[in-house]
This record gives sequence, C-alpha cells and structure tokens, in this order.
Amino acid sequence: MAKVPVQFTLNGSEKAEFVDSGTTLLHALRDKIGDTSPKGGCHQGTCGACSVIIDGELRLSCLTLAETCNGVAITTTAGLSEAGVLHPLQRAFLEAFATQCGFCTPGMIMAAKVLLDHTPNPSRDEVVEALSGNICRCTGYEPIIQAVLTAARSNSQNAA
Amino acid sequence: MALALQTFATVKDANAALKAAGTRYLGGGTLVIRAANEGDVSVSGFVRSTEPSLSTIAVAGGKVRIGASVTMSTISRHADLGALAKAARAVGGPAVRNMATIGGNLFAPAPYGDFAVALLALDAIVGTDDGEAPIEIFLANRYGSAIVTSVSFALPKADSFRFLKVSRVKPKGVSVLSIASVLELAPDGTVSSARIALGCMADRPMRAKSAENALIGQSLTKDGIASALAAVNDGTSPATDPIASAWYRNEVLPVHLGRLLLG
Amino acid sequence: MAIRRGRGVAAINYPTGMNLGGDPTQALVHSTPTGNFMVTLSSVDLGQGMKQIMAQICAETIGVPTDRVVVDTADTDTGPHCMGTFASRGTHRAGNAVIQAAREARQVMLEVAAEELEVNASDLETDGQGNILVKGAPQKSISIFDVALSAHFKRGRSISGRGMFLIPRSYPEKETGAMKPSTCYAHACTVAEVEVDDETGEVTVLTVKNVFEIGRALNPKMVEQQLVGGSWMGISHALYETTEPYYPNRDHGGTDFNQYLMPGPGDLAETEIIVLERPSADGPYGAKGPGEMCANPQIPAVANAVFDAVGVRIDTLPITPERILRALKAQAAN
Amino acid sequence: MELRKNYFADVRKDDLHEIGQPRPRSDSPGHVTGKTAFFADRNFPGMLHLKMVRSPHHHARIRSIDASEAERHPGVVRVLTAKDVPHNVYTILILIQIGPEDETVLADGKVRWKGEAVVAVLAETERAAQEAVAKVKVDYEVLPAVFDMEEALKPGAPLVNEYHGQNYYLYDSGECRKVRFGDVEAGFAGADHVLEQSYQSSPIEHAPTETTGCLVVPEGNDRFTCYTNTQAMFFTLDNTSIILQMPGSKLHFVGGTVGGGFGGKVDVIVEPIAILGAKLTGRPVCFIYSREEEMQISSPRAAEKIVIKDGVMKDGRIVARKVTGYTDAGAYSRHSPYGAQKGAGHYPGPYTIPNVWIDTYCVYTNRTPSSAMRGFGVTIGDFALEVQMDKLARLIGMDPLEFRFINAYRDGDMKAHRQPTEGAALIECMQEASRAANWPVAEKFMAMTSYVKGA
Repeated sequence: MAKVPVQFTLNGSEKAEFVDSGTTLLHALRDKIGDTSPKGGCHQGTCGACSVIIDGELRLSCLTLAETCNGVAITTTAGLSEAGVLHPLQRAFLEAFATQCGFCTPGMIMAAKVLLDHTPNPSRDEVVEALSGNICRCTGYEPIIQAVLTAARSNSQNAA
Repeated sequence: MALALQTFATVKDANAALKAAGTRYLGGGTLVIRAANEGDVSVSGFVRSTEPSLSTIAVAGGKVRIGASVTMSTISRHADLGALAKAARAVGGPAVRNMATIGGNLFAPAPYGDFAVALLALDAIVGTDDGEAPIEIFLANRYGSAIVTSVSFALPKADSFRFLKVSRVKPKGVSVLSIASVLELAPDGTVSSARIALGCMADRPMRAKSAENALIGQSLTKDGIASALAAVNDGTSPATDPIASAWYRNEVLPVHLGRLLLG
Repeated sequence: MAIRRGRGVAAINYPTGMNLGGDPTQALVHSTPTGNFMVTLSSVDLGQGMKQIMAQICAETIGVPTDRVVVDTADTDTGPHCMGTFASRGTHRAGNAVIQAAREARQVMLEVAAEELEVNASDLETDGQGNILVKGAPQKSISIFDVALSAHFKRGRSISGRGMFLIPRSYPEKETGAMKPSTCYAHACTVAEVEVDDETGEVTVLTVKNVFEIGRALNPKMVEQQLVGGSWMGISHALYETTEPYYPNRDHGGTDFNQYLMPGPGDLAETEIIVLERPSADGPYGAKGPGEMCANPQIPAVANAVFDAVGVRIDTLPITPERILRALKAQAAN
Repeated sequence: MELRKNYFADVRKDDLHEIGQPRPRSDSPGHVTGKTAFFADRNFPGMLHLKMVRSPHHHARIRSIDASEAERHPGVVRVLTAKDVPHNVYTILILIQIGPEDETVLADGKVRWKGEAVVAVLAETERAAQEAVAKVKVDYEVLPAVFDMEEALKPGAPLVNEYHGQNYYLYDSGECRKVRFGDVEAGFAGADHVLEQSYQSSPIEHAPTETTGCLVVPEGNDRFTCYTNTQAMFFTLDNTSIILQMPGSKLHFVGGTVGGGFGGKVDVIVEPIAILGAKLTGRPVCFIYSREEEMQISSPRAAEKIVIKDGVMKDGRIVARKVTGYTDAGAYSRHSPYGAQKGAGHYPGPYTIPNVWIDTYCVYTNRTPSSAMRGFGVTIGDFALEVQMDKLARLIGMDPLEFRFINAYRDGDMKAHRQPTEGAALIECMQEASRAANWPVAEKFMAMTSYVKGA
C-alpha cells in the first residue's frame, strides 16, 4: 500500500509520519501520533467530536485527509494546557460542571476556542452558533454555553 | 485498496485523472470523504487540483466570480458578498463551513445544498473546463460533469436578495426547505422582476416559475403576493425523508414564501 | 399567522432499580498503607459520575475527605460483580454496597485506632478530616494515616470490607400481578410553556419548570447535571426523536445526527430545576435514582401544553410539526 | 437549581461531611484535557477490523452464502458465519432464567430484520473489510414481513421468530403480564364518565456520542482482554462465555468509562463476535459500530401502543383504570419482555385507584430489536398516563393540577401490584410546581402531605 509522508506541527511540536494515502487526519492523529483527544463519534461530519484547529480554523479531522495537512499547524484539546495549567476554557468547563460523559468535550472546547480567539466577548447567540456543529447528548448544552461565556468573561478580566 | 489521493496542479490534469472508474473529486471532503468513511465501495480514489484560480474570488463591475474551492466561511466573511452571507452561513456548523466549498454544494443532494438554492436564484453560471452553463442546466446534469472551476453571477442590487432556510434544529439543522429570491422593484414598489429558487422541493434546487410570474406587477403585500403563494407549489416534487414528509414540505412552502416576501 | 401559547403539567413517579435476579451489586473497600481508600467495583460510569459519587459515599462512611478515596471500577479481573448501570440502579445499588463495605473497613480502622489509643473502638469517632477522635475528648486522637501505617506494618490488620446489595427476587403473581417491581420511587412534576405556530405546526418550548424529588442530592452539582440534561432529553423525546419517523412504515430512518433530530443549542427552553429530598428508607444516605425519571415528565407536559395552545391532541410521539399541522387542518375542516 | 430544604426536613439529616457537597468530579480534568481513556483510545499493533454483512431484507430465508470472493479479497484475514459460533442462539437474560434463547449471533438460515448480522469479515484495514463485505454473496428468498403490532397479533400473520412460536412473548401468566386489582368493570359501571384513549410512540435511539464497540486482545496465555463500553460488565462476560462456550476465566473485560449509554449499551452484541474473531485469528480485533449502525442497527427504545380506559367521577376521583400496553420488541426479545413487565408494575401511575386492570404485551415484528433505554418500560407509559390525566380533568371541567392532587398516592396507599406506598412525594412536587409556575391551586391542596393520614 502506498505510504505518503505527512509533516505538520501538532500543538507546537513537529510531527512527521508516513500514512496510507487516503488516511483521515483523525486516524493519523489517533492511531499514528497517539493524540486521542479528537474523538470519532460519527466519521460523517455530523457530531463535531473530532474537531481540531488547523491554521486557526475549526475543522473536522474525520473529513480531512492527513496528506492535505502538510505544513499546517494543528491544535487539539490535548495541547491546550501548558505545564499542567489548564486553559481558561478547560477550567470553565470544569467549574461549570459542563462535562458528563466527556466524549464531546474535546470537540466542544475546540469550537469554543476558535470562537474566543476571534470573538473574545461573544454574545450568547454567538456561543450557540459556534457550538452548533457539536453534538452533546448528556448535558442539554446549557452548562456548556455557560462555561464558554464564563471563560470569555474571565479572559476579558485577565486582559483588563 | 487504499483510497489514494492524487493531487494535480491543473484542473485539466485532474479532469483526465477523474476518468478512471471510482475516482471522485475532492473538494472540502464533506461529501466524498464521508462516503468513503461510510464504506461506499464505489469510491476508490480521490482527485484534487491545487490550481490557484479555484480559490479566488473576483468582484468587478457588479460581477462576481467565485472559484469552486472557495469555502462557505470565506464567502460569509467576504466584504463584497455581504448579501450572500446568510445563505453561506446556512450551510452546516462552523467546521463544515470552513471545509464545504461552493463547488461541492452544487453536488449536495437534498436536504443539503442550500447555497446552490441561492445560486439558482442568482441565475449563476457554472464554469468547467468544458465551458460554462447556466446553473439550471448544470444542476439537471450535475453528476458526471467535469470539475466545476467557478461560479459567476451578477451581484444582486441592495436588498433584492432574500434567503430563508427552514430547519427543525437551531441554529444548525438540515433543511425542511430553503427559499432564495432575487426581486427587483419598480419605483412604485411593484415587482419588476423575480427569481425564486426552492430547495428540498424536488430532487435538485428548482425555480418557482409560476410564482415568479404571479409576482410581476404586484406589490409585496399580503394581497399582492397571494397569487404567487397559490402558485408556488406548481411543479414541486419534494422527497419524504427523516426531516419532513413531502406532504409537509408542500403544505408549508407557501407559508414560508409568504414570510420571506413580507418579512 | 398566529403564534399561540399554552402550558401543560405532568406529574410522575419512577422506580429505582429492577427486581430481576435480586438486582445485585457488590463492592470491596480497602485502605492503602498511608490511609487512602480504594473502592473496587464492576459498575460502569456512563458519564453520570458514578466514580465520583461512589468516592463521596465511601468517604462519608469511612470518615475521610473524598479526595482520599479512589474508585477502581469495571475491570472484571478485580472488581466484584455488578449487574450493570441501568434502571436508575447505579447510585442506589452500588452505593449501598459501598456503604456496607466501607462500614466494615471503618470498623477495622477504629479497632486499630482503639489499640493505638488504648480505648474502646466504640468510644471513637471520625472528624471527616482524616482523624479519629475519642468521643468527648477530642484532644486524644490519631490520624487515619497513622492508623493505616499501624495496621499494615505493626498490627497486621487489613483495613478492608465487603459489601453487597441484594433483594429477594420478586416473581409477579400470575393472575393478580402482585409483585415488588423495584425499591424506592423518585417523583417529579413539570410545567411546560410552549408557543405553537398554527401555520407550520412548529413548537417552541419557552420554559420548563421541573420539580424533582430524588431522595437526597448526594452531590448537588452532579444532580443538577443529570436533571438539566434529562429535561432537555424529555423535550427532545416529546418533539423530535425517532429512528422511524413514519412508523410502522420502516422507511426513512435517520442515519446521522443531521437526520436524527434533537434540539440544538439554539432550541433550549428556559429551564428551572427545583429539588426536594425525602430520603428513601433503603437508599445510600437516602438517595433514589434520578437519572432516568428526570427525562419523563417533560414529554406529557409539552403534549398538554400544545393542546392548551392550539386545541388539538397529538397522542403519537414525537409531536412533529406535521402531526400538529394535520390535526389543525382536520380541526378547521370540522 | 434550587434545593428546597424546607420539605421533609424532619426526616433528613443535613450535617454530613461529604454527602450533599458539590465536590468537583474527579473525571472532569481528564475530560477537558482529552486525556480520559475511552475504550477506543487504545491502539494495538496488527489489530483487525470487523465489519458485518447485514441483511437488506426485513424477513427472508437464506438459501446460500458465498463468501469465497470476500475471503480472497486483499487484506481479508477471516470470514465468520453462523457455523463458526459455538453457541449461536442466545438471549441476554438467560442467566436469570428469562428465555427462551431466541436470537442468532450470526443469522442461520433466516433473517428477521433489515440490518441483521449475517457474516462477519475481519480484515487488516477498515477499508479492506468494507470492500470484502460488498463481495459476500447471500442468496435470499424474501418472506412476508410484519411491522404493525396489531397485524402481528392477528391470526395468520407472518411468524417473526420461530423460537417463540407466536408473535408475542409468552409469560407464565399467558400472552401478557397481568395486574388485577379490585373490579374494574364495576368501577366503569359506577363512574360518571368513561374515557378510552389510545397512545402511540415510535422507536427512539439513545444516540450516545460514542458508538457501541470493543477492542479485543489475545493475551497469549489463552485469555482475552476486551476493552468495551458495555453498561454491564458481567452480563457481557457471562453471555460471551455462553456464546463462545469458553470458560469465564479466559475472559477479561475492562471498561467503565463510557461516552454516554442511556441504556443503549446493555445488549451483548459486539463483544462475543469480536472475541471469537480474536480467538480464531490470534490477532487483536476491533468492532466499533459506525454512526449509521448506532442509529439503525443498535437497539432503540421500543415503540409502544397504550390504550387507557378510565372511569372518573364528577368530583375528580378516578374509580377505575384499565391499561393495555403493547411493546414492539422487534425481531428478538433482548430486554423487552422485562420492559413490558416493568410497565405492568408501573401502571396506573402515581395515583391511588381502587379498580385496576393491566395487560402488557411484548410483541415481535420484523424490525430492529428494541431494548432498554432511559426510563425503560415507563417513559412512554408516563406520556400516555399524563396526557390522559389532562383529558380527564378537562372532561370534568377541573383544573388539571388540582385533579392530580385528588388522585395522588400517599404513604400507605395500596398500589395495584399490591405494594403499600412508601416514601411518596408526588404531592410535594406538585405543590412546589404550583408555586414555581404560578399555577395556583386550592388551599386544601397546598395543605396536603404525602405522609400517612393522621400520622
């Protein structure tokens, strides 16, 4: 089977792998590189659990071929905390009790991060829109929306 | 066999590679990678082209040319395409919009393909290496076409473009139906020209020509639009699917058209 | 076009656990040499927080802070039997088993402490902070850390316990149906307020006010998680969900999250949750199972609210716009 | 959320250290950092992918299966059919004596629902398995199918499941589980109004974000480790032991961290065949449902039909209630006979009614087998009961909330299944709802209590 080289940065560190042509980024991250924070909830693009950030944009890693990611910078939820200190979004999800089973959580946090990176003080409607591609079956969404709004507030307080 | 991806610098070479059985053109991946993931064994390989013109937007003299690889989110953010932002944002969630392309949307079967409905109302021209075709003709023969390279249309006059997507789930759900219209008004406020496109009301986006005709010369009032609403179901043949039945789609189409026209 | 508003109420109860096979769950508890406690189970955490709650139950029973308890669950090589996580049984059944195991471990712990302090074990109590005190003379105390060291390295005692939950199996009497189907019951009452678009049949749930009686909120924030998520699922069941939209016709079943309909983050009702606690006689610290029943009362409350709004009864779930529109048209035709 | 501590304060100790405290969840730091290990967050070298050939028909006889082309397909390591499964016909609750065994692990001679597993393919890659699945040729003779429960119960309906011999589950009490309490016909005869209404639901999917699945690793010591998201570790271990005729000591199940269950992961479906694959190939095997399989193949909540007939007095007392419930089990039992029985134990709801008659049927049709889901046996019943309550209240011109107070059960009241009510709190929930929703009821109802009258 034809192997193709893939080289990108993942959470700031250089990665180089050979993958089967046609391998999705989700499989490459999980099975080759060992970052299992993106989850495979549907492989259809309908649940958002596999969401990652590629060059600042939210993407579905299940519908992205790894070999189209050469040279890009990828962020996953596994890379958000630094030196054991949680990212404000992670802390807000914890404190708002916004996780239950936790399977959707990494994707939700990715979607929320992209929002806050571009819109530091989002309205509720903007949060709802940002999370709209991510399915949660446990929480009823409200705690997650509240966590994102809380993280935004704490960010703006820190900035002030 | 592995699903190999072949990347070509030119659309011409990509078109040639697509002649091989089982190959599919890879745009944003939201359709073809999904099909492969779901075990569609008729897909045996992907072809794409990195030709730069596929990714550009050109706006000049009231005309717009959008390269086929331009994504929904790029369109929704583009300063000159503000009128279309609502239609571009109607496609998927944020991640899907960062991937889904304008070219790909032309191939999305109902209940998907909301942006193609907008393009139909705009009377867009679809470009391929084989030449250009009006979107209505293109959609009728869309599967098996050469790679779409561009979509072009005249920018609608201010406020003349309207778009409505009806879905069960908010803010992001697939369509019960979608409606796009381009209406131009005479100085007396009556409709001088009308194009109305419907999504999910047939096996592909369709024009509501009877309703368009019924609007000409009418004002956008409850009485003025009545005959258009009465005619909008002419020629529809919606599908029954998990979202809604054909009966329901036909029942609420005039209601939603009325709200779009009066809104 | 008219948007019409209505409200509806529903009241329900819900059984905790089942009675098949006596509904058993077992637990083991033991201390480490430095006085941390391991709870070993085969119960499954589905996301409701089973591990955290078992830790709190064990901690309360032993008399230590929760962060000194580790729950090791769902490894069949090490964990004793659990029937499984379903039927609102997890907290109740496993919790009872953990209490029993923790009590046995606590007794050994107190006996070792008694030897160290040269008093009777029955004269000792825990302060919940990790210390064992002589009742009435709290200056005479020993830390659980030291007790565990003593047990392991000096006195040769295993600070451990076994616990199990088992009730007699109830076979329904053939002719009368006399049976004991479960143990304690949780309760709820929900009032829902809706708007119905009478031209499209679309329903918007404006508010749901849910009152739940759940025995005891062992961890109020986790209870809230369950109840808020459950309330959402109840509304979802009422208005959206099915794998067979045209049942009993088998066609057109959804195969993804686009086609299988559930309310999105833009469809949320303003949700109020009020919790009452009438401790159950048989539950761990009085707890009942809230996980399932919290998704039930919204369904009839929404159905009744739709009737209140537009005067048509939809007696078939889900209450789709199509069903409402068909009923409204039939109503208009009469 | 508000805790209303004023209710039941006399019977509750609120001075506990850890219980009642909003401690942070110990698993959340793992969730928010993506470090929580779900079963599939493991990767084993040489792991094979299992994909199923599924029935395209609702009901058909299998004339023949030709897997030769699939077996030769590049990457395919093994193809499994019914004859490879040591004990192919099973039922989940057999360990607690709820039979008969009525379901095939892999279809043997017949398929009874569209999507039923027929042939399992094990291949080096998911793609190779998918391609090979498409190459398995199954020759079917399509049989008439039945989808409607009432049709299924009629004489002459196609027989769904030969292991039952009729299209309903045969309880020791006969064709349905029965509850008989008082004299329901006398109750109707003496009632001011009688109202009979019918309610219906359709199947509902649990739709957890993590699909059902497992990974199996042969350990080299003749044992197999199965990483699974089952909701019931020992149901799974014990049933696997039966199906594979393998001592339970050879099986090691690891799980407990599940991406949502809601009842959808209590069936024992993926593990036995994956372990069989690992045993026969000596390789690690993963069998994870696709989203499409989760939505249409995994057991849903059963569709139900519920007919309620009530006798009610003008003063608001319900004097008789007759409930006939039908649970659509689909083609196999799984947990549905228990679900229907649980319904029988739940009716007539949290109300004290002197004359009650309950019949609950578990009916077989040619659709995806249903099983447990959050609120099993009760959720749809509560919908029917509480809409019926609304109708009854309006029938006699009474406020729906006040009508419920009149009938609400209280401590000591005898339930239809002959258990005295203990620990009731319906009245207090309704009182608090009355306040919270600004839905006033008469003072006498606000003064009521669930405690035993006079106590």
